[in-house]
Amino acid sequence: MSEASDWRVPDNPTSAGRVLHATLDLLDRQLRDRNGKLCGNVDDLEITRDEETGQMFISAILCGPGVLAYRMGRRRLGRWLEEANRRVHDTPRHHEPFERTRIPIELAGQVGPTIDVAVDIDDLATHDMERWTLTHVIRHIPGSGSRANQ
Amino acid sequence: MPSATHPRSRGIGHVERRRPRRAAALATLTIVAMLAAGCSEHSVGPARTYDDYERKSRTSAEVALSAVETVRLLAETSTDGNAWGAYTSVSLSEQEDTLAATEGDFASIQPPDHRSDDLRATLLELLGAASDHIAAVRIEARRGNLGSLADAAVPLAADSAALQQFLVSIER
Amino acid sequence: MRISDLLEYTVESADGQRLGRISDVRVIQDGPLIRGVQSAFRVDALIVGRGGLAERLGYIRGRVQGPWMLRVLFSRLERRSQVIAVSDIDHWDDDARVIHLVADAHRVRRTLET
Amino acid sequence: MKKVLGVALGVLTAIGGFVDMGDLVANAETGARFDMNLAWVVIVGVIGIVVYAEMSGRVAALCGRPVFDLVRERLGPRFGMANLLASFFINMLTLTAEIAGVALSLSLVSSVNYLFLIPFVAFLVWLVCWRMSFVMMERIFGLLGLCLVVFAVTVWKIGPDWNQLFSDAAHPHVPHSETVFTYAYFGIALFGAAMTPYEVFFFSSGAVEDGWTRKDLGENKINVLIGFPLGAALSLAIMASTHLLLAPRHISVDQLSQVALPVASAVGRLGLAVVIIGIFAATFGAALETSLSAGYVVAQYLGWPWGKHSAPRTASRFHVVVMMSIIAAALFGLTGVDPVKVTEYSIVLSAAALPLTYFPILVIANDPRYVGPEHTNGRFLNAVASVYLVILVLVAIATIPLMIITKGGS
Repeated sequence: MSEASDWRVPDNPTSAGRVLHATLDLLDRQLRDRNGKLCGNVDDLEITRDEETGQMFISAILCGPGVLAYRMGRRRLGRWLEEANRRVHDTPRHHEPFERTRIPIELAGQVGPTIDVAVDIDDLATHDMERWTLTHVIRHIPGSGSRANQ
Repeated sequence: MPSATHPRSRGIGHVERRRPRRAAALATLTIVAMLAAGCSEHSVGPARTYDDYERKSRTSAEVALSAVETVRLLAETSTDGNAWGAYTSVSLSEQEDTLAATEGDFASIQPPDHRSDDLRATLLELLGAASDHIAAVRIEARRGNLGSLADAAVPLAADSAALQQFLVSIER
Repeated sequence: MRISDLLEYTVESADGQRLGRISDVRVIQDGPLIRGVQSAFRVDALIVGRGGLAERLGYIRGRVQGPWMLRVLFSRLERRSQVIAVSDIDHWDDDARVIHLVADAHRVRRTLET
Repeated sequence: MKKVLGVALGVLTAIGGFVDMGDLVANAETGARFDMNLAWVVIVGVIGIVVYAEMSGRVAALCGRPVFDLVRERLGPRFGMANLLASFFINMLTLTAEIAGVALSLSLVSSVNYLFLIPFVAFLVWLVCWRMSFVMMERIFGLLGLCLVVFAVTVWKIGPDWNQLFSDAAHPHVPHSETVFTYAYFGIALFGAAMTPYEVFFFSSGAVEDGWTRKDLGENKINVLIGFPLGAALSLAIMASTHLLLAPRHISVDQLSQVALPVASAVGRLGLAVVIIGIFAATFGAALETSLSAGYVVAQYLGWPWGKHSAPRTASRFHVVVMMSIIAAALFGLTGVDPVKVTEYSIVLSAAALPLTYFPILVIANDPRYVGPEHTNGRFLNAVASVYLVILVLVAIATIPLMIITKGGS
């Protein structure tokens, strides 16, 4: 195989779209909810494979307890954590049509140093512990509700 | 139709790479253990040879000399009215404790031979004298007699000279 | 499937030659983000081989230029990786976690200069 | 005019905030033990922190991402986690040392045993983290830290032969009574004290909290370029004071109170008062920075809401981590560990962990997608930063073996 004929797959794709590399541009990015609140990182990505055409798409951003453990090779621990969190906390408030550790990719906005997602932080599993520490610890300490003295 | 393939439907026993993790854990444990050993008081190992014992006695003498000289400087400073009571008495106690710890540590090292016995006797005598004299300064300071600390510290000059001479003698 | 699962697959050519593990995927973001339309983030190629670290740090296709020392180091590393078009995949062996390519698959060696 | 005042205030804060327990201990110890033979390390260290702090400030201003966020992004979750564990652990040691330092400085005016003061100090540190605004906290302790200028006054009062002093510092050698290993070990301690990683965690997170933008880049540069070197000059004054007054008397520094002794001796009662206020402010300020850093690194790695700009209610997990860290550090301090030893280990281990933190900063400061094509590092800056990266790696490799060989510098 000659070197020249190798170039059938252009390294610079012909389509006009933006080129992203999943590990560089998407994984581990900071997520912000629709109000600009920090709501976790991109812990993993869901890939959907079309068995007939062979095409693949990124279909969702995954984040929340257990997802990172799964990605780091702790498969069983990760699944257990996800399941446990689902059982303990799964009380959807707004009946959003998505799982609480799964943000459908179409809800993602511009990909930059942060990724904005059109969801409410309260609907994400990443926020469960935050709420727990708030109601069980922080709220009981005087001065938790106001801004620091200027 | 596109279909999401679920990881669960393909139960694959994959190989986890554990080796680096274990190495990292081991390294961490080592560091923590070393710190635990280091942060608790200066550990004194056994001395197997005379040279070893001599080195340990030098370290002890150096610490003692530092304590004696610190107390002399403190006494001088206080007498000149350059420090207040709390500072002086807290600092004196610290030096007294340091010297006591050094004395105790050194006394507990088993001398390996008869030559070491002489070294041990000489140094312990010096350390004992220094301890007594530092205690005298501390007592005076606690009584609030800051102005007379320099007088109380006079005997320490001899201790300092003796310790320096000791250090020179084992240098040879 | 999660991308962390995909990154555990190795790629083999039709004649059984092992090309390496998948270290990254290249994604084309084309078309508007419309609810229900999944083509927005299309996986267009697999990056195979040991260039993963260079990828993650951004030393790809000259995006991150400096410092010189790191660029030289990582572009060398990056050159050891290959780009494989998704369209060149023949079939997936999900039990052994191997992706088999079609017979006339064409691979591109990555270079920083292009 | 107001702008100038703001900049001046920033610089003064940077000077006062530069010195912490690690710098106090490391400089006083080496001055008494190695004379001025390790002064060059302080200079090398401060250039390093200037270079990397400027980069982290610029990145924070231009893309709003603090350092530990980038650590995970660039090193990946595994190395990121390793860095998190190492940094958090070292940060806890530093926090313990700072809290003990505050307690020790208070014991020198109250003659209460410092162990009794630790719970009180820990509570105070938490209270400030909980209630005081970021800017106010930085200003108060930074400006009070300027009291440490009294070390420079001390050196001037002693009236040394200046030519001799500078020539000693310019012609370093290993003293006869020391080995190459102890020399290197204390060199690393000084280096680690100057370049402690929590400084960039705090610096970059602070820049994000203060809402820095492109407009603040100039101020960032001035703060770092003027403030840090002057802070380092204070460190050198500490070193010179113990070199001039304690070394000739064969005094080695193993208590915090001894650091103040040259000042009392040369400047007198007022000097002693000023230096103790300075030590109090420097250690208290650093205790705040390290306890917040504990929260910053964990929250930024995991993507939690963080920061003390808004009410604690909006960043509850962050505040829980800060609180738990303070409690843990206080408990560790209460076990009676030697505060000076804890300080030594914290700065030496900091030196070992430096590359993990500084490497991602260097990469991001070169990435146009983060800082924009016109604000990536220049050639000269990159050359300097690369040299430092190599130094950091070498130091990291040498640290643990040296620690074992010298038995922790004894």
